[in-house]
Amino acid sequence: MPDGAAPVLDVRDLQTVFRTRTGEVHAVNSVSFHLQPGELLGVVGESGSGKSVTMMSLIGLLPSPPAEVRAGRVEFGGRDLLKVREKELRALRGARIGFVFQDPMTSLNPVFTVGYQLREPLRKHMGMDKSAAHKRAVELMDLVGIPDADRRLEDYPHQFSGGMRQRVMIAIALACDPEVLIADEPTTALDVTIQAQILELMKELRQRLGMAVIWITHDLGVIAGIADRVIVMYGGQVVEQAPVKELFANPQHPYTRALLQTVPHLEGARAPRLKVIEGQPPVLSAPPRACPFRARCSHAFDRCARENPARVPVGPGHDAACFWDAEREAPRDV
Amino acid sequence: MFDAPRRKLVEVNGLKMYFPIHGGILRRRLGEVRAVDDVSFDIYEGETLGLVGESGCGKSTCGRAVLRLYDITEGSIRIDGEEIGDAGYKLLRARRPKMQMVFQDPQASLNPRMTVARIIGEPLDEHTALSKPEKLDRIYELMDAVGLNRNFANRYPHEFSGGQRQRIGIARALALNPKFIVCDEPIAALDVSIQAQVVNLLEDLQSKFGLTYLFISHDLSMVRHIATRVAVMYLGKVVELAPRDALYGAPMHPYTQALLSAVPEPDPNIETRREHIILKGDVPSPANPPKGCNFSTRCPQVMDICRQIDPEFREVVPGHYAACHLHDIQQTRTAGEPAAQEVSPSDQQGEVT
Amino acid sequence: MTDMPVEETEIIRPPRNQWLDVWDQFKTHKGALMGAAFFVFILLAVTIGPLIWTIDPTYIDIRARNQGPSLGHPFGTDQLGRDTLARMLSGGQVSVAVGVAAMALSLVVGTFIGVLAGYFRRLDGILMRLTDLFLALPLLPLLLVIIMLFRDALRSAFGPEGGIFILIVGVIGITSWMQTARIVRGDVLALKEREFVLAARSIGTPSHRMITRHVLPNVLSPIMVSATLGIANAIITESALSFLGLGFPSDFPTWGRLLFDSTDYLQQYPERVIWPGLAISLTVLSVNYMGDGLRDALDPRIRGR
Amino acid sequence: MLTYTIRRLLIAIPTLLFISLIIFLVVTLAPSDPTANLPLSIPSEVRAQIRESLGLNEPLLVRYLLWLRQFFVYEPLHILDQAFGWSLATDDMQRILSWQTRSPVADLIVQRMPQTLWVVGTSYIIGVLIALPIGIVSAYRQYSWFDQVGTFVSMAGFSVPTFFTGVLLIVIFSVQLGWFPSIYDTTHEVTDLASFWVQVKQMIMPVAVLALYNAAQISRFMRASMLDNLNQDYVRTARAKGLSEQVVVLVHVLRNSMIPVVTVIALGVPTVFGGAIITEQVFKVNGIGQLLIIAIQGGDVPTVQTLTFIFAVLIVLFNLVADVLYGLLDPRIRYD
Amino acid sequence: MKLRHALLGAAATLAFAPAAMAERGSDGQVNIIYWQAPSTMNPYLSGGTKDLEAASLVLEPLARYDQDGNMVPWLAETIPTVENGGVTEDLTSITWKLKPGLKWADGSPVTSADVKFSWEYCTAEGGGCAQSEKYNDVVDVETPDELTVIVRFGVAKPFPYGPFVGAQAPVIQAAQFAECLGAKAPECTDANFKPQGTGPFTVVDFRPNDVIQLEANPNYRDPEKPAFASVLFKGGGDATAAGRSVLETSEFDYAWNLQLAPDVLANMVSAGNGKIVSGFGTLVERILINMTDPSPELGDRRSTVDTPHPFLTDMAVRQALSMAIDRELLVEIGYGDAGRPTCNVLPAPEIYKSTANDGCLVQDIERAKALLDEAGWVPGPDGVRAKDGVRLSLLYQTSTNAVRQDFQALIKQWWEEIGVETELRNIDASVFFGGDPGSPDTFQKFYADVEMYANNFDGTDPESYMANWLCKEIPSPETQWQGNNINRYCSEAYDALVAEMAVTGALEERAELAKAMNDMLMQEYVILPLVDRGRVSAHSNTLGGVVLNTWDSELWNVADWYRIE
Repeated sequence: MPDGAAPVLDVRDLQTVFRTRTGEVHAVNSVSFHLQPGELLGVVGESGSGKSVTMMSLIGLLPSPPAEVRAGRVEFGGRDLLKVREKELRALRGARIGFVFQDPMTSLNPVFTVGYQLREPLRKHMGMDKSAAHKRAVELMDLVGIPDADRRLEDYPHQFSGGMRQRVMIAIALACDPEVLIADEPTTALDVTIQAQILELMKELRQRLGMAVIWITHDLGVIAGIADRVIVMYGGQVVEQAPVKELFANPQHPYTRALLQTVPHLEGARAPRLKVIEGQPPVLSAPPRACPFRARCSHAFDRCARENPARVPVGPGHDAACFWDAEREAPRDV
Repeated sequence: MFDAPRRKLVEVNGLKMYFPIHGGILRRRLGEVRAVDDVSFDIYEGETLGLVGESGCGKSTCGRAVLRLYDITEGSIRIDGEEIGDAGYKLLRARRPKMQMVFQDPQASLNPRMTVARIIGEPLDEHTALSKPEKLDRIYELMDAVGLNRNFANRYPHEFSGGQRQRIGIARALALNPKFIVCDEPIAALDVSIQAQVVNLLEDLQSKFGLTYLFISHDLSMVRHIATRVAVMYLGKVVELAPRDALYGAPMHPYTQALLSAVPEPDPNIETRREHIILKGDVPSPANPPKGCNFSTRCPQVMDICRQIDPEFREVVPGHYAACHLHDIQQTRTAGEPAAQEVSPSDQQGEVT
Repeated sequence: MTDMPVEETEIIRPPRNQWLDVWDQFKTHKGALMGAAFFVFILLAVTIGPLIWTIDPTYIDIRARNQGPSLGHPFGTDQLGRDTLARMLSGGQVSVAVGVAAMALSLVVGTFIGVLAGYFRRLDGILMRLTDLFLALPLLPLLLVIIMLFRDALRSAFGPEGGIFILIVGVIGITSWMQTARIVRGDVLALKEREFVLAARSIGTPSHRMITRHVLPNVLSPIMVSATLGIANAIITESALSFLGLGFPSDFPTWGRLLFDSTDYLQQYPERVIWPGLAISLTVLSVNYMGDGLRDALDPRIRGR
Repeated sequence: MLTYTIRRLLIAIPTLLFISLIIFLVVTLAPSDPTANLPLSIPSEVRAQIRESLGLNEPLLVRYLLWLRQFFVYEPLHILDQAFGWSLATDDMQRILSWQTRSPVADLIVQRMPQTLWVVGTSYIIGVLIALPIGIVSAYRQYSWFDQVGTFVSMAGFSVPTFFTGVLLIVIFSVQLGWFPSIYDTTHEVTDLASFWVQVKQMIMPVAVLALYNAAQISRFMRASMLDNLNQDYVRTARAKGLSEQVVVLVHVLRNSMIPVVTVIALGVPTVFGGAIITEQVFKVNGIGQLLIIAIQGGDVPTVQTLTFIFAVLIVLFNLVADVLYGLLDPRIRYD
Repeated sequence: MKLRHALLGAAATLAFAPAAMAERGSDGQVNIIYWQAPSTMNPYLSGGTKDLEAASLVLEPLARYDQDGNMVPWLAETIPTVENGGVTEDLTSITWKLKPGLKWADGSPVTSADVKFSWEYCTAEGGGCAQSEKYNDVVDVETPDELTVIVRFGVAKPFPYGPFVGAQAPVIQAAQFAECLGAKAPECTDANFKPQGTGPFTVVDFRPNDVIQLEANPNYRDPEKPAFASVLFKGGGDATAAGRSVLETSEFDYAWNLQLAPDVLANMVSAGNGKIVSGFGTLVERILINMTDPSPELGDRRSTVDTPHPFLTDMAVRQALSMAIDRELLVEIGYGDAGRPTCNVLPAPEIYKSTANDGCLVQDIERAKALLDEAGWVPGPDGVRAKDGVRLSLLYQTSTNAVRQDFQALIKQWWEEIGVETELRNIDASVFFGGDPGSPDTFQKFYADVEMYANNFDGTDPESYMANWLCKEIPSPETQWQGNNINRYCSEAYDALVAEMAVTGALEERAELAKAMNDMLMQEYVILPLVDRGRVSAHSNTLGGVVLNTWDSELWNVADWYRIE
């Protein structure tokens, strides 16, 4: 992908904190990444790694309180989204930035028809009247592969199967031709065969519509099949960033490496025993001043406990936040 | 791989679990949800039978029915030579120590108001007459076995992470030295890095205590890792059952093929060139299964006969069972020959037994 | 709620009773905390108060009737010269005792019925019809019948005050358990589907232990909330019974009785209405607030926030 | 839905018959006496004659069966006759007569319905109308000062006995200020604006007392229901679509939150018909509630029996209505 | 007082009646509030005071009592007496003459047939007439002409003024009630709610237990009366609210029977909108002493004559109980101007009033104690006196009513001072006064040691009232607990006096007999009279002509009421 093109979305040093009864939880710490036009950026990480919170923070979807975006810049369309007023954000949401959430069961309002929910953004952002919106809704349903659109628009979400519901969610997200689509674990709740359908649909839509997509998932297989570029998150920060093939072929961060080894494969030789990452992911009560992964890291050394590594370039378009150089089997010189 | 003459620990025959549907003014029985519809399989001592399928296919119900957590509609279940399909409450209670279960959601399967020690100790309370210190010793022993710090004994489940909770659940299942454990999606609710920990633990325990598992999962990669043999369920029926490598290497049933092809492989090089069989539509309702073969509505290789006659579940090659008319034809054509032609090209690297 | 506070890497936290968590959350609810403090104050006042303020609440000092607040009678006296403070204290004993006892009775009945109906499918229909029946029964005639049938027996067994106390508690209790039963039943139905109940079944835990060990502890939060509402409801009902002339004997002061007796004097001696009115309202209010706080505190979803 | 409704109605029949028997036993066995309110100067022989003339000498079962027949056969016929001028009922079809007034209980109920519906009904509607916005705002701004005040007021609403608030209002607004009448005039008819104003004035106090009580309860339900829904995923979806907060809360959340609240409101409707015993007494509204309490005090078994049974029917009926409403409002629920 | 004398007195009162002689209906509407709501307008179907008084606006008797208890002719020309020949010498028949020209509200004439019908109506089989006692011993009513009614009694009636006299036994229209005899009585709802009457008003709308609207009777015999064109008669609520609506908010003109604490009432009056009127009748609040043993262990025989009371049969105890009571204070606290202490169970009329027992007016705790000491009742360690293992421990019951509960508390304290343990119980009035033989709580069953309530008698003649304490009147399970001798007092001497009175015609002699009976009861302390209770009602300052009458309906002279501008 052309490195020179201006990113459609540029996030710098984002920091988000949750205030809870027991104190603050630092869910997102100094996260920076960018999204190129037309690319699909995969975001990988375990639950609690801050991947969803990051994306919600971008566009003011986190409930505040308890969430609070402390610092950072989110550049989109020439403006810093963290500084614009709620009203303008609202004009962006659903229009220029679309969302698809994990659980299509609960993410659709159960008491409104699918048609109503699909027409809502059209009428709000594109000022369509009811019949125009209806026409467009039918088109969208066709687009996401729901047959018999005219009739099914009058159905309620519970009358759809899980896969169909997720297609509806995608249709809603795509309603206003957004420049960016943020999909938060959109296939996690689905069965593999349905997941395959959705992934296929997604590929097709991207070809047709050409929007940029942020795809959050914990499933490395999905990432492998669909992403152009991947960022790996751990402990509220981005620990590695690389084009997809590069990442799988040449993972630099010990976490990424371990992660790739823990998952069993469907093909290839069957490992007699799975690799494990011992221990638990952290929950941070303060911005980390050390590497959040050090307790589970097999290469951790004294520096990891003193300093939180910054991301450094380790290859073409590839950077990682680690003091250990895996190739040289020695500490990195940064 | 299987040298000694193996003993069947679990024999399930013609198991049916129907849930009635009532309706109408007088709430008459209108029909039933055929959650498990005539399922038969055996599990040999010491092996792990993987049971895979999509949500709603009846695999969890099947697992629970095998442990007689439900009153089954029909069929026979023999565990360690004893029929429990129609056992009454007392007999069943006496047999419980032999067969245990590990549950999907470690959060939901632990009583939030009980301490770890009480949770692990509950089976001991019910089935042994151990004194308090003896019981505590046993609890500590179990906590050691599953890798839980003894200091955690007095804590409550909500203080633990998912993986640790699952360890508690496993310790509870082990308390009475069972022979057979049904693992009902034990890793589905866990993070990737934790899944491996739990699976390794299960494997370790199996070799240590000689356990037999029925491992229910929708994660085909993980089943490939852990199972000795694998059964695939679709809409209440087992459509294919085979030793692990035979199944993954040469799936016979079109559904198994589709299922396997749908699993994304965590390797962009392989993933981008893999052929995915995209099934059309959704699984039909088990309350109203299609006529003929249950898979006929979505099968890419459907034939006329499939819409008329429900294919028989039978041994196509030794040890490899399937329920598909495709193999009827093959058998009539090339009787006796192994049906290895069905193997797709990309599967050739798989180790075939 | 995902894995909660895990400091940095390893969870090393002292073993913690979950009631401490409940208490922690409860503390953050200011209203609930104040309510609890006030309720404790009331409890102390009515239990210990009479030991300190030793004027006999039934002692009639006819020369000192209808007095306003003074040093000798901080709350004044009533139309017979009885000390209002003393009557408030002993009246509070009865009112609070009625509240707590009636609540306890209605909870026991409600929980029992609710658990049975929710847990045993076969009993569900009949027990829920029973609940409907009780919901549709008229309270007053029922009260008269019960008084007729049981008063003498209870009086000879427990003495006059004890007898009517048991009667009133009984009547309020058995006419207010239905809501609890419905809520508990609903929760038990949901609970029955939870995996830990299935887990216990897989162990072979028999039904009665299943209920005591797994079901009851987990329906505790709705029960606790019902409990606080029940106390409030019972105190109000007792005062309404006094209004309808069916409460305690006249020389046996309760807040409801004091309030009712003094409404006639609202214009001349407003303070006489204010004391019992305030006592009832504030107690009920504090108990309600406690209930609110308890509901939040017992809800793990809220507690986690 | 229809079969469900029919089935529930069928189940209701035996339930109600059983309830009627229980009510009958309770009311009959209660130790009250229709002659209790007579002056003591009336000798006991005369009282015995009076009781005999009321049919109190018949065995219990006979009286119960007679009542059943009167309620389910004779009364409907008489009511049809009255309504359409037919003559279905014959002379020997004795209506249910009140022992106190010796007039048909049905007539008494019909006579009292208007004031009860006016006062209790209005207060219920007003209570609901106040409760909904309070509940919505309290939930949306949970723990804000509005929420705190709303919580306090609503809790105070049901923690102060109505016999106290009622008298307090009378002393302030009737005695001291002289704004509103302390006695409700049931004969007042609204014919023009002036008389409507008179009606409003006499309704204000009882309605206020009851509305406060109703609003208190319903606003708590509304708040809880809103809170349940505000954290749902679909709310996030609605926000992600760029909808304004107003639309998110008042369209998406409210629509879902209203489902349980509407059923709660429906469940409360029988209490409207039941009247408000204490409030009616305090303000002399003399509606259904007062009819019941006077009948109980006067040992008027037919009136008590008939009234309580009608309440029972209404309760059972509105239970059903609530369930059906739930099914209608929530597209996910399907009864069959 | 001779009856002739009484007549003169009545005429005098009428002469002083309001001077505002306007035309009929010129004064608009009068609003009357009764805190007990009338449930019927037919006094024969309900004996309740509220119903009788509401009915008295419409229905009238041949004669009634005035505010002093004198009999005055109403629909009759004169009061028949032996002297004027209206009553036969053998006291077995009485002849009434109707005023000529009387009309029912519908314009039809009032005849003797209507009078006779009224008797037939009340005595018809199965009608459950509440006033049938008024027609006791009547064997026939003859109507020789349109205006003459002869009532014949089966026995000599020294007091023949039961039938057709007073608010309890008015004349009803034969034409209207002809089809309503006996068992059919309750079916005539329309007639029962809107009876045709001769009174000053006629019913427009009757809402049972709620409100009655009446308008002036166009055919009322006095063309200038009533001054009011209409009456709004509201019922329901409580005495406080009723008093408030007249005295404080002026919504109503007349409020009935304000049984309120004296200071509450005084406070209302101080608002200056109205005044209270009071009068005394025969109503006495009394404590009855149970001469039989009510202890539950006795099962069926409790409170029956088979089981004498363990200690209340000791007169010293009864006397001590009486002495310990300060009746003055009770009046002050409970009734104020509406009561006066009394030592007689028969406090009025004047002629019957005994003065022999007035010593009871002074409370004497010390003497009461001494009395008990003398009788051998010595205080135990807990202060409760006992003798031979019998403790002086009482159960004291009454109906639920604020004043009665105050009395209970006071008396309990006094009794405990003299060493008598007292337990209080109050019972809902509908149960207490209800005759349900199944209930343990009726005043007749008397499952208590002492009980308190008020009683009186209709009209001015105490004969039947004093007959209450006959031995044969003792309630027992055999009589379904019916009977008026609630004390279970039994004395041959007393029974003899009752029998003598039944055959004595002369007023003075009758008075002496009644007094003797009263004194007998008082001096044996089987009844402890407490308060002679008057009737207190209130009317607004703008209502004139109110004359409170405790011997008849309070609304007896409503025709004379008028508006003061």
